[in-house]
Amino acid sequence: MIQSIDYVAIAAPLILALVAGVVLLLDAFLPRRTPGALGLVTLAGVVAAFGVLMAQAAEGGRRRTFCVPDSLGGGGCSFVVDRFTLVMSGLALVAGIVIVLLSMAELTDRRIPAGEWYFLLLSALTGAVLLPAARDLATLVVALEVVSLPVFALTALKRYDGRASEAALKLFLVSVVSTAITLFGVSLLYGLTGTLYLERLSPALSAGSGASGVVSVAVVLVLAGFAFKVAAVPFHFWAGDVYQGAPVPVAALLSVVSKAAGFAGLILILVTGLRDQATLWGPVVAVVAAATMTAGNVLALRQRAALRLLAWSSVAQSGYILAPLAVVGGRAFTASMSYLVIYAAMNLGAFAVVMAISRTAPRNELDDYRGLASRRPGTAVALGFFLVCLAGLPPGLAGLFAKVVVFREIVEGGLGWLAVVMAVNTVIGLYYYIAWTARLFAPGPAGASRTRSVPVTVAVGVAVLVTLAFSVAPQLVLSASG
Amino acid sequence: MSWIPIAMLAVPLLGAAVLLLPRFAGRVPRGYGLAVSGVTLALAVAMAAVFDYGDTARMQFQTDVPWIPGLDLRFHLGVDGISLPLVVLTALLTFLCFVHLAGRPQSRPRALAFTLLVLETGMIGTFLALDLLLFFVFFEVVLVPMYFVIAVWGGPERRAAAVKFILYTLLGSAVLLLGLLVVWSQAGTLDMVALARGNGIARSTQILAFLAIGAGLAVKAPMWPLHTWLPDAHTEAPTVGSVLLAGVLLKMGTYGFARIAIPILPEGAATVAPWLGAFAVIGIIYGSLACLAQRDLKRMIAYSSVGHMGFVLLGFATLTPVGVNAALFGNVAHGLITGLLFFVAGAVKDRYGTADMARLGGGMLGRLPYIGSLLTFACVASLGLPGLAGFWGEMLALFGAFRPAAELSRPLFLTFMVIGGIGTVLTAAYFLLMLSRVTHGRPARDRGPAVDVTAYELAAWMPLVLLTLLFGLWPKALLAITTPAVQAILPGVGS
Amino acid sequence: MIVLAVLAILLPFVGAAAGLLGSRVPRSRTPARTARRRAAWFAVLPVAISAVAAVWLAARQAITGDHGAADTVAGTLAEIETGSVPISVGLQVGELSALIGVLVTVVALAVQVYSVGYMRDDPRYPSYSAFISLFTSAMLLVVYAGDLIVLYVGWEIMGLCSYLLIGHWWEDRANSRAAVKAFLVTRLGDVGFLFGIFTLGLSAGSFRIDDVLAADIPTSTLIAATMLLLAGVAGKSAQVPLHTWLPDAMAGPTPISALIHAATMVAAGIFVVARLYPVFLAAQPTLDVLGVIAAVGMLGAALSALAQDDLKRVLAYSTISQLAFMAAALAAGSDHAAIFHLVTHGAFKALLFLCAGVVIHYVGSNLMSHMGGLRTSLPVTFWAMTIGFAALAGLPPASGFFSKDAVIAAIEHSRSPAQLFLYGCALVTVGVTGAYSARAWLRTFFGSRRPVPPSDADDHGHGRAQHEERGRPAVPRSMLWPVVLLAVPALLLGFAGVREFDAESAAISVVIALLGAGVVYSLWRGSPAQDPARMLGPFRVPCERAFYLDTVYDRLVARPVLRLARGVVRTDDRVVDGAVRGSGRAAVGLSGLLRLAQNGNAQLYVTGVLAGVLLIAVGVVVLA
Amino acid sequence: MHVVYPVVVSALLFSIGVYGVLARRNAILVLMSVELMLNAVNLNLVVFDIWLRDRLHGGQVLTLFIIVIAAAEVGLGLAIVLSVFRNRRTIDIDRLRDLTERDLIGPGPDAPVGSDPGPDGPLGSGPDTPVGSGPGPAGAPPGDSPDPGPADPPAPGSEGGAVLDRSEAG
Repeated sequence: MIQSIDYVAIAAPLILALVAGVVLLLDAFLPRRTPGALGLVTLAGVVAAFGVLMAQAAEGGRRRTFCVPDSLGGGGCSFVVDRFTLVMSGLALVAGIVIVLLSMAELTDRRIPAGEWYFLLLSALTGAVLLPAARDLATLVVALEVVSLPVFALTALKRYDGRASEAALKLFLVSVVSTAITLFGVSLLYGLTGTLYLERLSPALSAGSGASGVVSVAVVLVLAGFAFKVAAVPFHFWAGDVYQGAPVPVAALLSVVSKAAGFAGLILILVTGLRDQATLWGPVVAVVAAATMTAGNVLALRQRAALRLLAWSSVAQSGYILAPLAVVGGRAFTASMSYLVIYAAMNLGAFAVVMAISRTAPRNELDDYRGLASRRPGTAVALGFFLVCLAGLPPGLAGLFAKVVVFREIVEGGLGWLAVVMAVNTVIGLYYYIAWTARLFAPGPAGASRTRSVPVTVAVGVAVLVTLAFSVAPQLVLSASG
Repeated sequence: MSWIPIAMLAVPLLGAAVLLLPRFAGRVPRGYGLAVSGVTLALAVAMAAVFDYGDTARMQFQTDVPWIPGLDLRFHLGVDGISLPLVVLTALLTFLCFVHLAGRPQSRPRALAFTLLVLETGMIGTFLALDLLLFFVFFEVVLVPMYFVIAVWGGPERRAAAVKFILYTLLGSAVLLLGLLVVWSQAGTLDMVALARGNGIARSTQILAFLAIGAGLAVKAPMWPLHTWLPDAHTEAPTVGSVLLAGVLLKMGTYGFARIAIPILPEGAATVAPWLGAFAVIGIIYGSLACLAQRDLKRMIAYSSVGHMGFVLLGFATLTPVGVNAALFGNVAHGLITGLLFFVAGAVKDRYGTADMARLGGGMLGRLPYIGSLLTFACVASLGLPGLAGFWGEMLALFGAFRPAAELSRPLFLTFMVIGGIGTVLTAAYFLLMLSRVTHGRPARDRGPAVDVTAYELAAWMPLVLLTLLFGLWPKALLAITTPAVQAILPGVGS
Repeated sequence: MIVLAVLAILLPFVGAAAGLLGSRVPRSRTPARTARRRAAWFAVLPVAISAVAAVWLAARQAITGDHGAADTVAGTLAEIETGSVPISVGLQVGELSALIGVLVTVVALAVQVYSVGYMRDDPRYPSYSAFISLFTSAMLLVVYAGDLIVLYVGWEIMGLCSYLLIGHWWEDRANSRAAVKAFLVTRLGDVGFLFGIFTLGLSAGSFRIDDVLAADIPTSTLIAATMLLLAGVAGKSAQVPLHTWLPDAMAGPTPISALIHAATMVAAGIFVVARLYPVFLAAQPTLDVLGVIAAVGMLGAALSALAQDDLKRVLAYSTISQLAFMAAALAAGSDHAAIFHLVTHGAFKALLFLCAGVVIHYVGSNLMSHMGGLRTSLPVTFWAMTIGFAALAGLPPASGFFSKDAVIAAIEHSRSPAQLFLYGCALVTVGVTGAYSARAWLRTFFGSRRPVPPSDADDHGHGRAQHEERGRPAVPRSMLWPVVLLAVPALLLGFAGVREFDAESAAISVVIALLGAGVVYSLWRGSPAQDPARMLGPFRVPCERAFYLDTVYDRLVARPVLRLARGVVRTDDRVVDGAVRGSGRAAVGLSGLLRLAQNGNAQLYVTGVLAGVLLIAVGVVVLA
Repeated sequence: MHVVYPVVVSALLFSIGVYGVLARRNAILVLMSVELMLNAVNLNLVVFDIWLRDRLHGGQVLTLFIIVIAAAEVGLGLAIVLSVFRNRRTIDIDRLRDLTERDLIGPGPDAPVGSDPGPDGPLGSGPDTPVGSGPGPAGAPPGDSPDPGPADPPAPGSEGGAVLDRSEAG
């Protein structure tokens, strides 16, 4: 049985995978170990993949491949490129560009093996690009693992640092348990429906007379792995420890790329796969969203370490992103996508600045940011902007509009209580964001700033530009995801 | 498409942006903020000059371009008789704040000028916006700058006060947003002008939306019992912060009632109005009583704002043209008078090093005769003496309560009116007692001579004094602008 | 013609502004003397012109009034839309207004001239005279107002001026307190007054006085409106129960007592009732209430006056008592008598106060126990004050005799249900008035001189004595001229009402007044050094303390309010703000709770994950 | 054979895995328990595939993938465990508690603006009650201490590479 494969459709993940291999080879065979060169190759690969995506977007048409031949009943395709795929993959790739830039700064001390690093990074990106295109459970699960496994390794790659290893182990344990739960759910779903294709799941479940209890359990279990990725309650425990222990670029990867992949999977399963079971999962998602945003914000409230704070804040932001998914029916999930895209921009910006600071202050506590405005005004203003964006206040209009979009969907969906919970959470969130921002502009020690890292500066610049663009014209995001 | 409103927003914003340029690092020209806000004020005055007073109910100087189609958000600006006075007031107060700063430079002048200019953009934008979401955006713009004004240039307890301010008001804003979104989801448009013409929202939804919007605005106003952020913020804020906070920021809340809550949700307003009125009069009495027992001058003025805003809210609650007129008049008057009060209180604090009445001692009229006299003037104006601006807002609000809109219970509002009347006596009581304590008596002997009012201070205060007199003696100057507009937003009500 | 009225109002206003702002310009280079002289010109000249204008208006009234037609001058500057009943900014000068206008301007002029001398050494003379000008302007606004709201504006500004002037010597805390009290008590009444205006205005659909008088308003509404107005009247005209501020207000400079707290401002209440008299006539219950208030007030105040030692307080209580007479006349249905008494009272009470001012200025103390035997050293004052006391006691041929007779006659002929009570009180009051007049007259001018203890001079002389040489200062001419000038109308004004003279009631009242005076005289003859007030026996102390009303108010109003205020502050901190802070603490507490789970143990995390999944799954199965 | 029996077996297997994950302190044993859970899934998939007579044999295909995933996970997991052991000389997961909330509670309250001491509450002035993570094991150092293990020289790339190669093979 020979299938024709649409290589244009799978070009982006393909390029990433190939470049990953190339990087590994280069690392092995190049005479001098030049992390910079490897970084540039990686960057080129990611940019190329992004270019492919842009081309596909410009072309506009849907592409599908790995379809079931008509001789076997037809109907399902495993790999589909549509607007959703393009947005989510594009998000992962742009985030990838920033993360590669951050990595270039991280890898300067040569204690981390650069070849492996970039290889793993590219692998994770491959998974993240693949995942939104997946339309059957097997591909979805494999893509999810392709995102996850390299991240464990990346976290542990600072082999000399016990904290990194510890973080990796924690991440790994929670992840594999979640994956196991998801797989168990997948097996149950398969048993209930007899298919792995998302599009067929919902009709099959509706048609099947199977016990509703089993269906419910299966749905809940399936969501586990993705909930782990987005760090939703009760899968959020790992976030603080892992973000703190992992290298900053990996934390950024976890908070953006990995999270985007998780949300892509969630949206695919919920909106495509379990479309007609919305009454079943809607309330669950709503409760989880409320719990997630509350837990994240409350935990972030008294943090003193920048990365931990960002960890819990990104948990809280996950809650906001989850909230529209709880709305039954309609296209509320586009609000989640919009929020995710804007969130990615501002959160990456924050991580980029944190990366810049971590080079001078390894402990990276909030007090290290005191007086940043007088030492490095540009960086301070940028971080202030990102934090205010995350808080959702002007001048961070991007964050504000993102929240408005989400609020709108919730209100229109009739989930008033969730809107109120989210409103309260916005306030709690503001507390720690503004406290951090205030530190930036407080009088502080006037130490000389060390030499700046060009890649980090570029990364911050990219994030600022993108976030500003989203602030002035959020329509960019809204029309792309809507 | 009119360029004036856009220019009014662009000038301070660009002015702030220019300050970000590295060449301004460390040294900012002294008159910079003054110049930028002066240009803005000139634009505001020009707008007021060109404004067609024959048709104040119509939106003038309209600009309407789509901004975010995905959110249905349009960049829709415009001015009518309701917003024009507030726009001019905002521009004026900001300008006067810069005049004040020119005479009394603060630390980090560049940052302060930047913050104040951004603040001005937000404040003016709030009064110009004719799109619900745009209004909300501008409404939010002021939060962060004001936070920094308090947190960086404030008093010893500034941090807690600033945090309380921003969290509390953000909570209000978030609730407000929910209400706006309910309106949007039900009516399908964000355009205030269109919404005010009638929108067919069901009564129960209107009540819900009014509650949410009202609560959000009430935090900003502030209405009892949502006021506790205000005294702390005022006490700790620097003079310019207090002036803008009292003079403009509080007005954004009450303006929202006139612009959004009442015209767009008339049935909701009619249902909730008795409660609004009740909270308003409780606020009047409560604020006055709280003032009576205050020890800190600035804190007392802050609580007096609670009382005065109670009158404004009472005016709105009557849902009559005269009541809404009263509220709008009260808004402007309170902005002028309380702005002046905070200027003077700040000057007192600068000279005595404290605003604690017990430590101020007495005899200010002997030690600082001009400042003492101006304090007396401001207090007398604030307690609602006829002939000064504060009177008309209070009087008309009570008059509105005397005969509220037909759908409201008259006995209830008569009760409100009587309580409000007692409130005016209490208001007079605390102001006069404060004056008696602070300005009268013999000055403590151990204090050396102090610098009385400076030229900069006079320049910053005199416009407020003159306008207070003008609007007090000739209320028509304001009422003629607001009345047609108010009658337009309350169709079929009143005589 | 209306221009004259406008001019009369605006000139003092401009004068006030000029006096406040202009007398010390430029600030650094103007010596105090120059400032004083300038301020004196700013003060006297506009009021003089106003007086001329007022007299002109009145004269024209008198002439055209004879022709019967068009006897009011009116003009409206603008209509102010409020969204409901419009406010018409307009003036209207009728017969009554013209008359009172003359009274106001003449007394004000006299006081301004008098003050030039009296306040010779006061460094704050410019502001003082400016406030008097402002007051004159405001009072004229009340008098000439054609619209109730305009009237109210003037009404309140008068209150402010009263506050500022009572508190003129603010170094002394007692003055400050008196000023605050005066403002607050009148303000309390004014709230009712404002509500009364609302009632009238809304019922008539207009705030214009003419429209209100012409409107057909239901009686019940009228009763409510007039009762409310009465509150303001009681406050301003110092009637029971809102009279307590007036005696304290004597803390102000004596000319102020003469101008504001005797002749003009306190008469405003009576004036307003007279101005709106048709409305009051249609509301008989209100007039009855007014009658009872007046009856209680006149007698109580007269008794209090009898027991006071402070000369100015005697005059203050007598003012309350006399104002009650006017109110009684109004209650009895005769606004003519009331206004007649108002005018004569304005003249003779101003005279009395100015004379008292001379005496106080001379002696350096307010207390009669420090005076005595001044007949020889202050002859002009003695004669002028004799005229004043005669008028006060209602002895012929002084003006008070005629006006008081008119009032008594009006009460006698009234058909009010409270008539008998009122009449009885009035007659007793006449007797008591005679008594306290005689007492004050005798104690001040006769007998032997009593020295002033030095400390008392400081306390009661309000600092003026410090500027003087020890000893008797000379009385400046500018103080005597107004005294002489006012003595003329105080003596002769009564003959204007001779046409309505009622001989029978006049005889009765003169007899009673003489009786009262005689008792005092006989007591005084018995022992000139002792106070004749001892005849009150055990009642003396209650009378002197004005029947403890101040204490009652303090206990019932002031202290509870202050206690309440402290309670509110506590509540605000603990409950209202406590809830806010509590929610903050709750969030922090929750944070601590959630952090317990973040103890770094991966196994706990996994347990949490599994437990969470189990919980959700069970929840979904059970609830779905 | 009725489908219930193998499904029950698989559920039991999964439960045993869960128990192992929860009960075992040793990281390797935990890894093995996870393997048990994955195998329960595999069993399920295969059984359902047969039972449903799936023409596409989705279940079996997925099973193959899961086997590969499991292998990769184990490989990677062991590498991480090794790394942990090198750094910490222990693989008891409940003793790996360097990263926790507790070390973040400093002696003083936060003070973002100025150096003024202010209590740390979001809405005002609540007293800052430090909430620890309970009575943790005494061994856990409160601060960001240097690694307790011997200073680890930069490992030669080959070793890491080897580990990673295996993971990549999955």
